[in-house]
Amino acid sequence: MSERFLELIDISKIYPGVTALDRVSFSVSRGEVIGLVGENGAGKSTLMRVLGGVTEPSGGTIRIDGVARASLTVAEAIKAGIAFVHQELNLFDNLDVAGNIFIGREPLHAGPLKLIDRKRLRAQVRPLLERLAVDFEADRLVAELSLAQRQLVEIMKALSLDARLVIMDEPTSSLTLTETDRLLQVIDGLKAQGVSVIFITHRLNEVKRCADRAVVLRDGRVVGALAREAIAPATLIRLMIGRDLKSLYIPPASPPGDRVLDIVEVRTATYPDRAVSLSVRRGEILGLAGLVGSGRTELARAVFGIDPLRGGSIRLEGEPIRIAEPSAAIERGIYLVPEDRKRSGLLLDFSIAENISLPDLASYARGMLVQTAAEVQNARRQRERLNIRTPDVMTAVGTLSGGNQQKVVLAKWLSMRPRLLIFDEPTRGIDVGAKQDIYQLLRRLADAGVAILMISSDMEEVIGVSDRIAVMHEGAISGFLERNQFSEHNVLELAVGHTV
Amino acid sequence: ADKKTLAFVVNGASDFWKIAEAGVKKAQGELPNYDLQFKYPEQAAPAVQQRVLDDLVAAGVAGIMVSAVDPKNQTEGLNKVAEQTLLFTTDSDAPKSKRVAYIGSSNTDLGKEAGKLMLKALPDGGKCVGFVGLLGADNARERIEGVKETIKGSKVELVDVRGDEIDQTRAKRNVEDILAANPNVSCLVGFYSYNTPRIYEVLKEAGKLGQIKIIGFDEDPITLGGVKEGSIVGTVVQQPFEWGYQGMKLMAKALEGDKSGIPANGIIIVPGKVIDQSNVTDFMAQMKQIMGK
Amino acid sequence: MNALQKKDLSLLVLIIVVGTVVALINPRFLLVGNISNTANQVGLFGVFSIAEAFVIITGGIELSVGSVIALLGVVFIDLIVNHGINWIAACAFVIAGGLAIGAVHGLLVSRMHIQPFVVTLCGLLIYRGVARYYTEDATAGFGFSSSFPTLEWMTAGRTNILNFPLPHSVVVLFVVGAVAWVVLHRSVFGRYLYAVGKNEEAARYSGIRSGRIVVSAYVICGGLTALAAILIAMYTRSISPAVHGSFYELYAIAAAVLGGCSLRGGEGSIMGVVLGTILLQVLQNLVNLLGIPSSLNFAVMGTVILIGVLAD
Amino acid sequence: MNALQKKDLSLLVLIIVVGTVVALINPRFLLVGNISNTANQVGLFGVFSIAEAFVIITGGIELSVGSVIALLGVVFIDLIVNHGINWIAACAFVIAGGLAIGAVHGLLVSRMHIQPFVVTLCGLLIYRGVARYYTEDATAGFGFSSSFPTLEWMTAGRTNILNFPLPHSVVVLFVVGAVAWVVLHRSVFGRYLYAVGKNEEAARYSGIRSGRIVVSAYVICGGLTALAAILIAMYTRSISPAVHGSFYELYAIAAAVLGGCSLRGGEGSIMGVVLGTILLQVLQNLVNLLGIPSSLNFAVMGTVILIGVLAD
Ligand SMILES: Nc1ncnc2c1ncn2[C@@H]1O[C@H](COP(=O)(O)OP(=O)(O)OP(=O)(O)O)[C@@H](O)[C@H]1O
Ligand SMILES: Nc1ncnc2c1ncn2[C@@H]1O[C@H](COP(=O)(O)OP(=O)(O)OP(=O)(O)O)[C@@H](O)[C@H]1O
Ligand SMILES: [Mg+2]
Ligand SMILES: [Mg+2]
Repeated sequence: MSERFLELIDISKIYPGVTALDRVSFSVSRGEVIGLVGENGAGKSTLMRVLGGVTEPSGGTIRIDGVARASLTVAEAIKAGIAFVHQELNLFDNLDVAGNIFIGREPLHAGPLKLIDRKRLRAQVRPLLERLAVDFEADRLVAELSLAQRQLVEIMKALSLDARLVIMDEPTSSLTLTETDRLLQVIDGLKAQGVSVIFITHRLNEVKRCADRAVVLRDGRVVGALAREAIAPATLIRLMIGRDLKSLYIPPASPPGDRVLDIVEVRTATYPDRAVSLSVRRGEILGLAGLVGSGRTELARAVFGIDPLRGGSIRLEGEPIRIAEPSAAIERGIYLVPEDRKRSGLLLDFSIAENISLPDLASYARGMLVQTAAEVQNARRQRERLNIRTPDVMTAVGTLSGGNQQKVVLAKWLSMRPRLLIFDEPTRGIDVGAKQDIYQLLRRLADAGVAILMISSDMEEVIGVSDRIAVMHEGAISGFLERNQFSEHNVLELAVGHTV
Repeated sequence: ADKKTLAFVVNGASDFWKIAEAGVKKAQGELPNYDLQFKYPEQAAPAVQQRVLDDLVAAGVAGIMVSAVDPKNQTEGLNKVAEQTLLFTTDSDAPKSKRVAYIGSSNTDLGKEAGKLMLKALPDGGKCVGFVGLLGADNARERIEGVKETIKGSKVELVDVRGDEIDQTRAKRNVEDILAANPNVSCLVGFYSYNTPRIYEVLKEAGKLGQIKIIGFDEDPITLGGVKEGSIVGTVVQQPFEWGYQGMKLMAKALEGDKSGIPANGIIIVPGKVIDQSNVTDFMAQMKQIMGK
Repeated sequence: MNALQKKDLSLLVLIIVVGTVVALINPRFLLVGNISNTANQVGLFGVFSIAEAFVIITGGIELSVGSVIALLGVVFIDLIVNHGINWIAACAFVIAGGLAIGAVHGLLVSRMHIQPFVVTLCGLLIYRGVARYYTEDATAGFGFSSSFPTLEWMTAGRTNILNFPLPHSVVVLFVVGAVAWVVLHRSVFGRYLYAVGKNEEAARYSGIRSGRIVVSAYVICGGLTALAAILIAMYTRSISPAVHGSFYELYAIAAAVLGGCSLRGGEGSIMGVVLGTILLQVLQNLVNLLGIPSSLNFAVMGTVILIGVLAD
Repeated sequence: MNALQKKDLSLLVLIIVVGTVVALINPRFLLVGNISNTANQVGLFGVFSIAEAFVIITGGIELSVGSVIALLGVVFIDLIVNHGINWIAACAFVIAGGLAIGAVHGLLVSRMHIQPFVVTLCGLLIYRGVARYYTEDATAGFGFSSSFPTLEWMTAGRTNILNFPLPHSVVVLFVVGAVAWVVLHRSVFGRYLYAVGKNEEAARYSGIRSGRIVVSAYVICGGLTALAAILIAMYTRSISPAVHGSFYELYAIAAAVLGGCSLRGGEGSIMGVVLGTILLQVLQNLVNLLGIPSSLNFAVMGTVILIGVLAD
């Protein structure tokens, strides 16, 4: 436990206008599990990117096995035994699962031609699939996997490396409880083998469960380190945001009103012989829980007009409607915050202001011409409201930290007048303090008469925020829970297809 | 009984060959026992043309008259054709091949005619610039050579020839640029049929018609109009109508065993004509009649 | 947007450097007549380069520009010369044709989900073939005597402004460019074009009807190409359907890419495209003015572009 | 890979349908001689289409294929005919030239970060210009008398196999295709090509030296193009530098795209590219055989491709 093989000394990283890291020092010992926490934009990912050789630090020293250097390349990092699960997924859609996991390290046939030994590749992938007990095959194209499944592929990729240090940047942000449990077990296993793990998460319970040490970053500086025994969510939160948090659940101001959305016997592509029926009421927050791949995202996509319905109908305030395009949904006040912000939520090269105004651009225009001043003004308002960390709303969204990007996605819809908001993993990658703000916001929206359908894999969030929970299992609703029935146990039972 | 087929294969699509086609049509009227075809390869490339020839041989034609794209290097391919059918060449000869006869004009001679026009137009000498589509093409080289040979030793000079890749926009643009670059140029020569009209237009727009002499080749309507108007000194034309007409009739005769029309060396030259203001009206009337318009 | 403006600036610098060098070697480069001629070419080529840019910005490509210019040019001359149709009607007809071609391309790309490269490559082949078949490979021209003074003045004429004979094609380009600038850089539609080009999925999730946007881009491209076809037909006054306008799509794409458009979509500015066109035309001019052998024309063009991009 | 195989299959079906229709109208289509001629064309065009595919799979594009074929062809003939160099040495020299050109393109793309379209467009212009200047625009050819029986037999000859005169260009294509198939679909390098083409950032994060991969793709492309240049020079036996090989890059890109390559990179199969080449050549053959006016040649080709893609 004592052998400190990796040390970061006074690492700084300065971006134009932003000091992402300010003389951070940090060390890793063999077999140590470090929980790295901090608010959105605190610099966690940047620090890890420096370690992974992806980002060149502006100053400081990296010492590996006693050898000091100013920066690393990816190849050097890999050679030093550092494996990295990036916060934003970096997979090859055109390759299959096995190909992605072993990219760069394919087992070869003998001979100078460097032909891939496909048999051995399969054999090497199998134990990994079993280790995480995933529900897809090694030869599935990654393009066909859901976000959570892709996340699992990323994790397997890092696990396959035989690394000394595995860095996981928010690996659980789209996983449900079951996969998260399994992952935490895997981390315990790594630790037993003497592998070190740095684990970034906004779900503080996970830190408590697995970390030997918790390091807290704030504004690019280390503001505290807690030993195993001292780790408690409340303490972490205080260090992170400098104040305490109240309980999650905020009761509604008034009982729910009329039904806003009725989903009647809707069928989707993956589960064409299963139908989903549910309704959301005005002023209600309906949580939608389920395991990875249970079909929640597909349902949301169907309602929002991304995918065609395979059957059934949708009614808005009692009127049957046909939604062939997202634009039709938006016109009717149905908005969707997608789970994959990089692919579907944001234009990474566009500025914050331009992203926020995009769905409602006409209202920022005089005649046909966009009034930039109006866009900027609104973007600034949203920045204050959601506490988006950026000096300038004209910067490209791609340069924001993950959590702040998520806030921009929310800001897009909050600038408009929703009737029904569908949130698919709304707080994916958002820090605890900001989460609290968002929950309050959800409640305020609901109280103002908006119906909210919140898909979430975060158990705490589902139980803490919803007024009612619907649970999906393999493409169908396996049950509803009222507030008095809420419990982790009940949600899980329904999620695996049992009844309660 | 099946009629025998004779084919006229050209080197690429152009208006020039429309006149030859009219000649072939006239011959068809006089050769009821033959089926006369006129073929354009879709690109002016030897490989493409060779494929058309091979396909015709496979289809069993009795005789082929061809304007080879690249006669020097197509000799072998032409011989393959000549072994199986009666082969005439036209427009540009392949003297080393086993073709039976060549019917056409000599581009060098045409160039010489143009050179004479230049000497006549510029008795006091002057600088000339030429314009052409493909500088490297045989017909362009021979015409330019002919011009240079004739004006050698005189005060008339051909200082430059600009190519344009058969792009009309660039053809016109080249004329504009040359006027800008050489203010003292005194005559412009259009070596391809479309070059002369472009020269005419640019000079017209610049108000320099008459000041700068124009000498052309071929029978574009605008060229003829300019000659008639007096702003183009003259144009040297070939007689493709005669190639088509006489060539087809000679082929038919040769197939029937009468080779009297073919000289010993196999070369039948149909001389070019110089069209100037004196004969342009007659020529235009003649063209109109030939083309049936 | 900032990066783009910097790109425009460095392109401008390159043009000025090339221009200065040429002017030092041959001062006639700066003659009013020469500048006016070059400007005229810029006008002709600029219009369809802007057309191309609209499609490239949505992440597509339009390869049939040259063939469309040939086909519509032939039709235009035929309508006026052989069918005696009023030139205003002929212009309207040709532009309608361009818009229709654009609409077909756009629908094939967005509805049938065929790659833009394939759709427009087929267009390149088909329109050229139809143009050649339509005229039986004969050159279509206005002939010697026929004249349409108003049409000619409007399209190919020049007006003296402060002693500079301003070609009307430049006026057309200026108007087209100004409108395109406003549309692309200031309007809602323009923003949508960039959004669809950058990330179609995210654009769709924001409620943009990406299909419509793509179709509109091709329709605009078709219409502007038709306009260019008329201008070019009036400039050359004669069209050999087999070669007229061939390779012009490469010119257009080159101008757009030089001007900062990325073939991956979502990038590019009108100013850049116009500057790209200017550079290409100055290079053409330079070859003739410096008396470089015509055979080296292309080589000079390629070398200067490469040096310019490298120096950037 | 599954989706790709389905694509290959539907392309094969299209080829068979077109072939059957042509054979029904004109049975001479099935003559041994005709099939052998068409196969020969497939051999010639297939080699550089595969070359192009390597670059397209990495998300690039190579526009200078036609110009390289002209330049290297001219050099090849010149070396043999005018400098009396042994043909083996000449072949080696030309292929080395192709590899060098590819390396330059690759380095400009990956080191200098210039868009592939720009780099290879400059290449298109420069090599064509150099070829023309080198020969002073004159046609380079073997002339009548000169003959190199071994070289000719190897490159342009045919061997009777089961009464079918198999063109040696087909043999070359078969070997090239087989090697390319193994490299692309079975080797680590091939895997990296697809990875870099799809997501260069992720490739870098995985420790793949994407720069090297990109350079290698262009080098392979250059080498194969040089090989094609030799085959084509021996087939035409004469090269007019101004037009030889022009538009061949479009053929190559079309074959690759028809065969399932996406210009966005990361997709495509060797089988598909070969099938794409076959389709294009059968279409050319069809126009001649069915006596369709040659002016409509392009139109027919475009229409069939479009119908094929639509039916897919
Ligand atoms: N490429 C970049 N250009 C400019 N600024 C950047 C860039 N990458 C990161 N930043 C800034 O650096 C700061 C730290 O970002 P980082 O991604 O490390 O945060 P984080 O702690 O991982 O946050 P989160 O929990 O939201 O993922 C942020 O303010 C971010 O905007
Ligand atoms: N883009 C896609 N292409 C093909 N299949 C997909 C795609 N996205 C999801 N799927 C498949 O559809 C099924 C349902 O996935 P969905 O994303 O709806 O589940 P979910 O309940 O949202 O779970 P999670 O997002 O946590 O994985 C999964 O089996 C998944 O593999
Ligand atoms: Mg982060
Ligand atoms: Mg989901």
